[in-house]
This record gives sequence, structure tokens and C-alpha cells, in this order.
Amino acid sequence: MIINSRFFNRSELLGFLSLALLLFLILPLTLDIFRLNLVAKYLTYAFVAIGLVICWGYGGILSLGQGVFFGLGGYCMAMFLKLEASSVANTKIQSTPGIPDFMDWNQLTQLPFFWKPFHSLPFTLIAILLVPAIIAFIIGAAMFKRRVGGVYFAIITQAIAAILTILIVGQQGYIGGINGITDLRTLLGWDIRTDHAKFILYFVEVILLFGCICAAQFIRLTKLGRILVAMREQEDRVRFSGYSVANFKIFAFCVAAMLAAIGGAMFTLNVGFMSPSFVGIVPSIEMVIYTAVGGRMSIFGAVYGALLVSFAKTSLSESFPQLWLFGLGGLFIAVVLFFPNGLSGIWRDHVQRHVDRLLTLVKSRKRWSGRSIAVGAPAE
Amino acid sequence: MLIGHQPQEFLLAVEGLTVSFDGFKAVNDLSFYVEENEIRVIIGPNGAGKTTVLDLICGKTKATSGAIQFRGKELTKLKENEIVQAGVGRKFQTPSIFDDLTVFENLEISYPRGRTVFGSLAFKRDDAVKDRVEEVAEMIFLKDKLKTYASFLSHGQKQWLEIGMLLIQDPDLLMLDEPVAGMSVSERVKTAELLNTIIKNRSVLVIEHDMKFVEDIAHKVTVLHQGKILSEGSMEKVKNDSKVIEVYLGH
Amino acid sequence: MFGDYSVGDLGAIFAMQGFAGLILFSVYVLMALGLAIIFGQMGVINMAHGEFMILGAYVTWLTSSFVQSYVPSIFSGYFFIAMALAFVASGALGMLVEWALIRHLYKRPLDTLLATWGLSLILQQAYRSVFGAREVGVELPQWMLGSQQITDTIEVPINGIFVMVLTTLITVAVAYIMYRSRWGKQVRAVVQNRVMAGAVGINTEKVDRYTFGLGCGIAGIAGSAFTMIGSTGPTAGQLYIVDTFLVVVFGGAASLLGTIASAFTISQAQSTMEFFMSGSMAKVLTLLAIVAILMVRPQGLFALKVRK
Amino acid sequence: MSDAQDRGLSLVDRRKLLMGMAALPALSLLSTPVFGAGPPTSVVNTTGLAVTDTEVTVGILHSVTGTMAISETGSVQAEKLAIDQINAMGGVLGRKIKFVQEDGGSDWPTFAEKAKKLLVNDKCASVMGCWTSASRKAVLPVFEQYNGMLYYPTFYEGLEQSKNVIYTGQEATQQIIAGLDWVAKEKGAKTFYLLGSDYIWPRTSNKIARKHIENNMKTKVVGEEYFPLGHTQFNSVINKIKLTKPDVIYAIIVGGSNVAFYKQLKAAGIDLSKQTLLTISVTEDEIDGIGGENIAGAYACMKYFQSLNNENNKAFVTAFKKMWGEKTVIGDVTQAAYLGPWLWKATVEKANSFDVDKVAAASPGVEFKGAPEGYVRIHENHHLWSKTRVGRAKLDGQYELIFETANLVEPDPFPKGYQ
Repeated sequence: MIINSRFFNRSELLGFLSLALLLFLILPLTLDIFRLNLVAKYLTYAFVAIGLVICWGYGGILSLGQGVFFGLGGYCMAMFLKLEASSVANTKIQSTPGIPDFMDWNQLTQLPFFWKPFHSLPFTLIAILLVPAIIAFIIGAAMFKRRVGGVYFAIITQAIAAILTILIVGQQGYIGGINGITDLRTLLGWDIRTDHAKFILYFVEVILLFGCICAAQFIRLTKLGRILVAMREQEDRVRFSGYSVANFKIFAFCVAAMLAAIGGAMFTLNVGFMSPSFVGIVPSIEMVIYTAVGGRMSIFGAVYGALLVSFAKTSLSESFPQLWLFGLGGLFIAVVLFFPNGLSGIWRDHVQRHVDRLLTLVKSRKRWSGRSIAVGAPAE
Repeated sequence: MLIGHQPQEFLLAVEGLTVSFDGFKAVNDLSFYVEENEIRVIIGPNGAGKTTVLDLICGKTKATSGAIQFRGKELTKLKENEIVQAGVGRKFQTPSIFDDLTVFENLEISYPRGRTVFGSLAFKRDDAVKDRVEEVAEMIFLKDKLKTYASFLSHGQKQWLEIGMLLIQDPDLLMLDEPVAGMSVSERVKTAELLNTIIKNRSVLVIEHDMKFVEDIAHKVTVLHQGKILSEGSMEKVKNDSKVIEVYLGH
Repeated sequence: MFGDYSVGDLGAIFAMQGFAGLILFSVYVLMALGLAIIFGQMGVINMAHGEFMILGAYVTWLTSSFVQSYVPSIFSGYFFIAMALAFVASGALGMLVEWALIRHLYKRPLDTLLATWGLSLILQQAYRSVFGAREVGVELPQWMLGSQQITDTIEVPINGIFVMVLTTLITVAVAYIMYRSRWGKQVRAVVQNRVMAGAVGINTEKVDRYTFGLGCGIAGIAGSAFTMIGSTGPTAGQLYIVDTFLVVVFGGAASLLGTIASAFTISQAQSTMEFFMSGSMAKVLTLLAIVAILMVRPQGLFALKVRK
Repeated sequence: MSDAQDRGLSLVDRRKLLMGMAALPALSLLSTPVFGAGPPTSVVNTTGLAVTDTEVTVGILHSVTGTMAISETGSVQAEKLAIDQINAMGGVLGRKIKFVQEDGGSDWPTFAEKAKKLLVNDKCASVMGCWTSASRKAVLPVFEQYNGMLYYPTFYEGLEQSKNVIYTGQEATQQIIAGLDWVAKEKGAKTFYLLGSDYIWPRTSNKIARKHIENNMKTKVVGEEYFPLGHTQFNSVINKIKLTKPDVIYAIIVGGSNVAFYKQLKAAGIDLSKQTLLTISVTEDEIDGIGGENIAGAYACMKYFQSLNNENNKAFVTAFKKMWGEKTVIGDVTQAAYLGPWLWKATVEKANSFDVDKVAAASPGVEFKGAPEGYVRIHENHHLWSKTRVGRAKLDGQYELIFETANLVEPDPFPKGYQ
């Protein structure tokens, strides 16, 4: 798919360009590496948020278990990096050199079988995408085929997040327990902890993010994207138009899972560890909040939402540690009550008009008569 | 099964169909047959089980017992989308269209191609699709509204759009649930005209209260009462049936 | 593991384990009743349910401190006053929240989830600012401590019995309110057809507000009762939320009987498994089993087959 | 009612109080100190730390929000008290200690992020912080990469040693072995039931305990169980305990679960004056939430109790209460957190430099005679030599000292034979 004028409409093009400007130029030029690394961390949630736009905004499926997939992606990456960091040379002092330190502390004397394939980077990269996709497929197939949706799906995914957290915390010998997998050092011999590496990883992540944005936009523009919208409104009509609604929901859920997993893997690379605290209920709900704040119907909104909320969280907690929960809680309520379409809704309802008028003045071009909800491409 | 000795002459054969909701039998041991190109109207007082019958045929409601054979396929074992793909189209009582999509997109979704997940990803809006959509849009009086979002349409236009969505599916059996209910007089005339064009060359199952309309189109009428068939036959015959007069036409 | 014990010992242990299961059952019912009303009857997902419970716990703590300092003579009975106050406080807060927040969201159930999550963050921080980050210890009157000797070998904790009795009373009261009283009829009418209920003269707004208030009030009582067995701190409410939702969903959301049956099933399964394996594994297995069953039977244990 | 108001007010007033403290020397040992008389900055700070002629910046990194705020509040208070007292005595190398406080928010990556901020942006000469193992594990690579100095106060599982960390709490063997030996000798204990919250510290500690019980004491473990963090239902395990009748319940349950566990234990009729229970996770802080009446009679094994009867401790408790209110209690970790700034000061003065490398190198052998727990000394492995004590919980929420080791116990973070 080539990016032509039909791939993005005007406001999306504006969003695309301004985001590219911000992430490729403005932030790298103005922030020191410490802050830039923080931005990289925030952006990992943007992947999850894009997935939620597809699955929740478009498909109407609210998953409160995205942390599960974020975690799975992150853990796959962390397992690879940990094996590399646990070379025999690095772990001489252990009673069993060559296995991760936490295994040694828990009397494991050999690498568990499910760790072995993670010596291979290609396997790891495939696993990052495939493991979450398979799990999402199983959950989705079981639930959507039986028409479990809405609230029930949300609660069950939440329970799955709780289960996985308890499991990981309890299995410290195999997966690092509550401390997670820490002290990751190199990727194929390249030290990921240096400032230089952080800088490069930032750009890798941003490029990947734009790749995902384009992929999501592609899905949105195909008939599948329109079917998701259609399904959210009139599930029965879609069914009686000859579509298997369950399959489409499974697809959307799997896409969201894979996007979350990419985010998780990038998180591990940028932050240098992975722990069960990103798998549970609280981070999962926060991920939904990023999407809601940015605008559940807008891919770019979701990215901005993830950036802004995380940024607010960091800066508020730096300046007013006692107050930031009030701020965060108030933000959730305000978004739901007053701005159900989030930032992108505010932009569309209050700013875009003026921008449009400005652009129309510059280029007297026939305007596309938009509707209040920017869904789907203009029909040809 | 009973169907075994029925030759393939019927398009739709409903036999011994029963559905019970917690003991209440909304449809009770119902049997009827629809031939190719037949227009069958189901009438009956409120709560007679008319809509439930359509729900059962299109798979929205699962039968407690009984069989529904369509072109030799057992519909009770199929999922809704498979029933649609087998050639059964259904219009609901209240217009059921996609408000957040344009008229074009609404029709395009019903176009019978790319119905799988990956099929819809690879679906291209080629000339065949565009031509067909425009053709149908013309039939349903919405040719100049193709780029309008469906939520902006009037009630009647929404009904037409839904009929158009069925039309584009090109079903062998078309099921319409009160297609002219809630329409203005002028819309009603136009709808009758529309229905008369689209019911050609296919079998149609209609639920309708408007007797004038029923008389105009029906080949055969089935009267339901309390989940059972009260009377069946030509409009003339049904009209003169004393049982029918008593429960339905009489008041 | 049983080889070295006499039959009598084992019998006593199993009897006590049975009581442990019943206590857990009562705890689950008490947690879930309020939510069953709010979620089951109103379709609102109240993620701040745990925080309403903790409000009840804090009210109990305040009452105990107050009674101890000013009217120590009634200390032995203060718990009943505390529970009543907890009901009023949580119920009032619930009605306020309904008025300010929930009533705008009835058509968007998933959004209530997000908004009430925000509310739960605010409440947690409010508790932390007002009561401090540390847990508070609620002092109980002497008669509520310790255990009741039933036979030579069987002892049952008094607070457990107390919770069981309390749960029974509240369940009966709720069942009466929902299924026998005029008000309950109005609630169910509003649930089934809001427009119609409004048309026949039911003040649907008022019904909504009181229903939500009732659910939150019961949460307050639950929180008050839990000071006997659990901790009271700003974030303690979060511990309960997943369990509570699962109990309600597993039971079939709209059915009070379902909630009770599901609480019974889950509590018995969990306490039995806990006896034979580690607490952590028992928890994981219980949750997994619930999720698996819900995947096979999404409507929960009790669901009416209705004409859609 | 007034009780609650006191607490509410005291929180609001703490900041004001703190500001006042800087001007009012808490111990009034000296008149208002004059800063700037120390050795020149170019000599004591060769690595660009935030040290001026009159000031030196350190970081405080704990959770003041989230689930861990409950536990970490005491550590923040102790560290601030120590800093105030040091400043009142003339500071470190003639420089006043200024602190930057960051909130870890009970979230491990936030800890890593804030640690990095403290080291990279604020150039803190040292950081007092962290509480859970997970947060320490998260910040450890940061401290090693950016060469910072962390003073970590919590008793923990061991299995770690870093040039960049001074562990002012006890590692597991210090805390566990002496206590088990005492209970075996004093109570003749032969059977043990091990309990814990399900994460690394209780599991590792129980592992060490089990090895010691089975291999060295030649006694028996009759049960070992773990519960998810935040678990509140303990009736089943209490029945199992009744069934197995262990001589000692060995409990390492943390957080809110503690409250539920002891309340339910009491309710189930297990009388802690008859049934021996030994815990290593309940300090006076936790008893505040559990309620003294629910835990009275239980034994705790750690290095410090608020009730310790020595001059250092009396002065410390008085100063602490003066600064943070009469009602505050002081637990083992709070005291260990108090040691951090003092040990750092002593080390800096020994090294005559703020440079992290020099401080790390000078640390072994540094003593602190004014420690509330008594004399402590930093070991080669950056842990502290300290005594281990057993206390019995009383109704008022305090422990009374029952036993203490005669000598300082050597820290052994990688114990041979226990892994």
C-alpha cells in the first residue's frame, strides 16, 4: 500500500506530519537523552493504545487485559536478553553458571525447556508476535464464538490479567517472580544501556511506531475497518449480511494483542527490564485510559494520549506527589463525562474548523463534507 | 426425517418447528412450505409468533425442535452468516443499518464478496462493486445520497437502504418484517413499487399488517395464531375462513 | 498427610474447614451483594466498589476511636452503630456519585467502568490524605474476639459466626426489598423498561439514585464487617474488586440467587483447594476454573432464557 | 474523632514542621552551624556531583503513593530526621545536606526512572531509598551504570552485593539463623510450619530457614505455604496448622495480608501465648494496623525494636517523635533507614571525598557508634555487622526484648550451604 492522498484524509495527514515532526525532530533536538528515553518509554504504551483503537474504538471490544499481551511481548524480549546477559563468563560466581541469576538462586540447575528457544533472536522476534496472538486467539475464539461481549469480556480479560500476575509472581524460579527479569545488558553484543544505544533505540521505536500507525490505518481503510464499525453499531445486521462476527472480533483482538506485544518488547529494550507489574489490572486499565484520553476513534489521538498522560503522570508525580492521583482520577472522569472522544474529539470539534478554514484560504480546494465522527474514508 | 421423502420442489420446507422460552411455546409444531418464486405473507395478531418464525429461519433464535430445509440444507444447524451465504436474506422490523457509515459503504458491506476476515482485508472497491452499488442505489431512490452518512437519512430512506442492502446480497429467499410500517403515505407508495420490483425472480416471506398491501402482493397467505397455523391458502380463502375472522380480521 | 491422626481429629478439622468455607462464602456474598444490585440491576460497572467498602471500614474505625474516647461504656456494642453509620456514609456517597457521575453514563456501561476507576483513584488518595498511608487498626470489643468451643475439638471463630449471621440478615433484607417491596418492583420495572416505567409514573431518576445508594451502602456494611478479618488501608479496597466482579458475573449478573450460588461454589472450591495445596496455587486454579467455565457458559450459573 | 483529626492535621503540618526544624537544631548540640568551612570543593568532588562549598545534595527515593506508601513512609521520616540532625551538627565536610525527594509510586520502572533522574539530572552524591526488593532490583543497574551510591534500608533476601549499594538492613541469614537457634534452644521446637507471601523475599527466607531447620538443627518442617500478595483469607491454612500442630509457626507475611492473618489466627482460637509464632516481617509499623491485641505474644526476630533500652535509642525515639508526632511508631526498617545518612556522612569523612568510587572503597570498616540499635560496622560486602534480637509483642504494640546475640552477626549475602 502506497501512501497517497487517499490513504490519509487531510486532518489525518496533518496529524501524521505533526507527529512525525514532533517525534523525529522536535523531541530529539530539544530533550536530553534522559528525557528522550522517558519519551521512548511512554511511546511503548502508544503501541498498545493503537491496538485499542482498532479493537475498542472500532470493534467495540473493551479489553482490560492488554497488560497481559504487553507483558508477554516484554517477557519474550526479556528472556532473550537475559540469556545473552547470563553467559557462562558473566555468571561465574553462580553455582550453575550460564543460567539466569534468579534461577540459580532458586536452585534450578538447568535452563527450563521453554527458555531454550529464546537463545535465538529470530525465534524471539516471532514469539513476540505469535505468542500473544495465539493466546488472544484462544481467548477470543472461546468468548466471541459464544457471543460474550461488552462488560463480560472486559471483566474476564481483567481476571486473566490477575491470574497471569499471580502466576508470574509465584514462579520466581522460572520467570523471575515479582522482581521480574532485570539487569538486561546487551542485544547481540551491543550494549543497550549506553546513551548512544538509547538514542538509536528511540529512533528504532519511532520508526516501528509509524509502521504500526500505517498498518492500523490500512486496516481501518479496508472493508474490514468498515465492518468493525458496522459491527459495533449493529452486530446482528453484520451477521445477517453474511459475515462471521466472531471471526472479525477475534481478528481485531489479535491485532490489538500483537500491537501491545510490540510495545512490551520495545519497553523491555528501552527500560532494561520487565516485571509482572506491567501485566496486572492497574496497568491494563491505564492503557485503556491513554486511549480514551487521546480519543478511542483516532489512531493519532491514541499516540498523543499515551504521550500526554504518561508525561502528566511523570511531571505531576515529580511536582505534587500527593496530588497526582487526584489529577489522574479527575482526568479519567472528565474525559468520560465531557470528552467521550478524547483529545481528538476536542481537536475535531473546536480546532479543526479553524485549521480547515485557514487551509481553505490558502488552497481553495473543494472541501470534503465531513461528518462529526471521522470514520472511514470518503466514499468514492 | 420427514424431509426425506419430500422432493426438491420446495425452496423452503419448515416442519414440526417448535421453540419454547422457559415453557412458553412461541412457535408450536409449525409446518409450511414455500415454493420457488412464491410470495408468501404471514399475518396474525400480535404475539402470534410471526417474527419468531423469521428469527428461527435466519438463525437468530435456535429451535427447540423441528427442521428447516432450504435447498436441501438444514438451516437449524447453520450459523447466521452461513444461512445468509446459503441465500437467505432478512430485513428487520426496525431499520437496522450502520449509522456511522455512508450509504455507499452500507451497500458495499452487503456486496456478496470478501466475507471472510482476510477476504475483507483484500477486498478491492473495483468497478463491478461500484456499478452494482450504484445500480441498487438507483432502485432504492438513494442515488444522490451515496456519500451521505446513514444517520442523516429519514426513517423511510433507512428502510429503503436496508432493503437495498438485502437486494445487493441477491438472496433466493427474502424475508421482510413489516417493510412499510411507520412510513408516510408517499413513502409507502414508493416502497410498494420498490418491493414489487425486487420480489421478482425470488421467493419472498413477508410479515405485514397492511391488508391492502398484502392483497396486492401475496400468492399465498399463512395466518398464525398462538404459534400455530390457523389457516393457509390464497387471500380469498383466508379472508373467508371463520376462524381467521374470529381472531384477526374480525375486530 | 493424614496418617498420624485419629479419626476424631480429622473429623474436627474437616468440620472446621467446612466452617472456613462457609465464612468465605459469607464474605463473598457480602462483598458481592452490593455489586450485584448495582451491576446486575443497573448495568453499571462500579470499579470503585472496593473504595466504598473501605469507606465503611474507616467509618467503623472512626466510630471505635470516638466511642473509646468519649463513651467507653457502650464500647461493647459500638460495632452495630458503626455498621449503621457505615451504611449511611457509603450510601450517601453513592447517591452523590450517582448524581454527579453515573446518571450521565447509563447508556454507556463501559464508560462507567473508566469513570468509576478514576473515582477509585481519587477516593484512594483522599483516604491517604485524610487517614494517612498506614493501615489503621480497628479495635474490637472483647466479645467479638476469640472463638466458640463447640465440641472438645471443634472451635469456630466468633467473628466468622458474626459475618455469617450478618450476611444472612442482609441477604434476606435485600431479597425482601428487591422482590417483595413496592420499591423493589419499581427498581425491576426500571431495569426492564426505563421508558415505560417512567411513563407509568415511576420517578426513574430517584429509583436509580436509591438503588445505587443501596448498593454502595451494602458495600459500606461489608467494609465495616471486614475490619474484623482484614486490613483497613487506603488501597485495601482494590484487593476485593476482581473477586467481587467474578462472583457476580459467574452467578449470572441479573440474578440475586445466582450471586449467592456462585459465591457458594467459588468459596467451597477455593477453601477445599486451599486445604490441599498452597494458597497461591489454589487462587490461580479457582480463578482459572471460573474463567474457563465462563467461556463455556458465558451467561453465568443462573440466567433466564428470554425471548430476544 | 479527634484521633482522626490529629492524624489528618499532622500530615499537613509535617512540611511546616520540617522547615522549622532546619532552623531549630533538633538536638541543640551546637549553636546554629555555619557551613562552608570544609575542604575545597575541587578536592572533595572530582566527578561533578552536586556539591558546592556550602551544600551537598542527596536523594530520597521512596514511594509516597501507591500500595507501598504504607511501609515506606517511616523510612522517609527517618532519613529526613537524620539529615536534619547531621545538618544541625555542622553537616558533612562542612557542607549542609540538601535533599531532593522523589516518589517511586510503588511502581518499579518509576523507581528506575527517578533513580536515573536523581543521578543524572540532580547529580546526587548519594541516594537513600527503595524498600521492596523489586524496586532495588530495578534501580540497581541504574546505580551501577551511572555510578551512584544507594543506601538501602530493608531487611531482604540477600543474594546480592554491589559496589554501589550499602545494605543497612539485615540480609536473610542474619535475621533468620539466630532466631531459629534461639527458638530451638528456648522452646525446644522440633516442628516448624513455614508461611509466606508469595514473592522472592519470603520464599528465599523460608528456603534458608528450611535448610537450617533440616540440615543444621536436624528438626522438621511440617508445612510450607505461600499466599498471593494482598490475600485476606487464612482460615484454611489455620486449620492446616491446627491439624499439623507445629511447635513453631514461622510467618513471613507482608502488607495488608498480615492484618487479616493475625486477626483470623486470634479468632480461630490460636493463643499466641501458648502457640509459638516467630515472624521476621512484622515490625512495630505493621502492629499499628494489626492491633496489639491480635498479635500479643508473638515473637519477632530482627535487629531493632523501638523499646530497646539504650541511650542512643532513647534519644532517637525522642527526636523522631518530636519531629513526626507522638503517635508514630518506629520499626526495624525505619531505624535502618536512619542509619543511611549517618553511615554516608562517616564514610565521606573517612574518605575525605564525596566521590562515589572513594566512598565505596572507604565503606568497609566504617563504624557508627550512635546507631539506635547499638554499634554497627560496614562489612567488606557492603552489608552491616549487626546483632540479631528476638522480641515478644505486647498488647500496646511494642516488642519487649527477649534475647539478643552476644556478638555482631556477620552478614553473608551468599550463604554457603543455604542455596
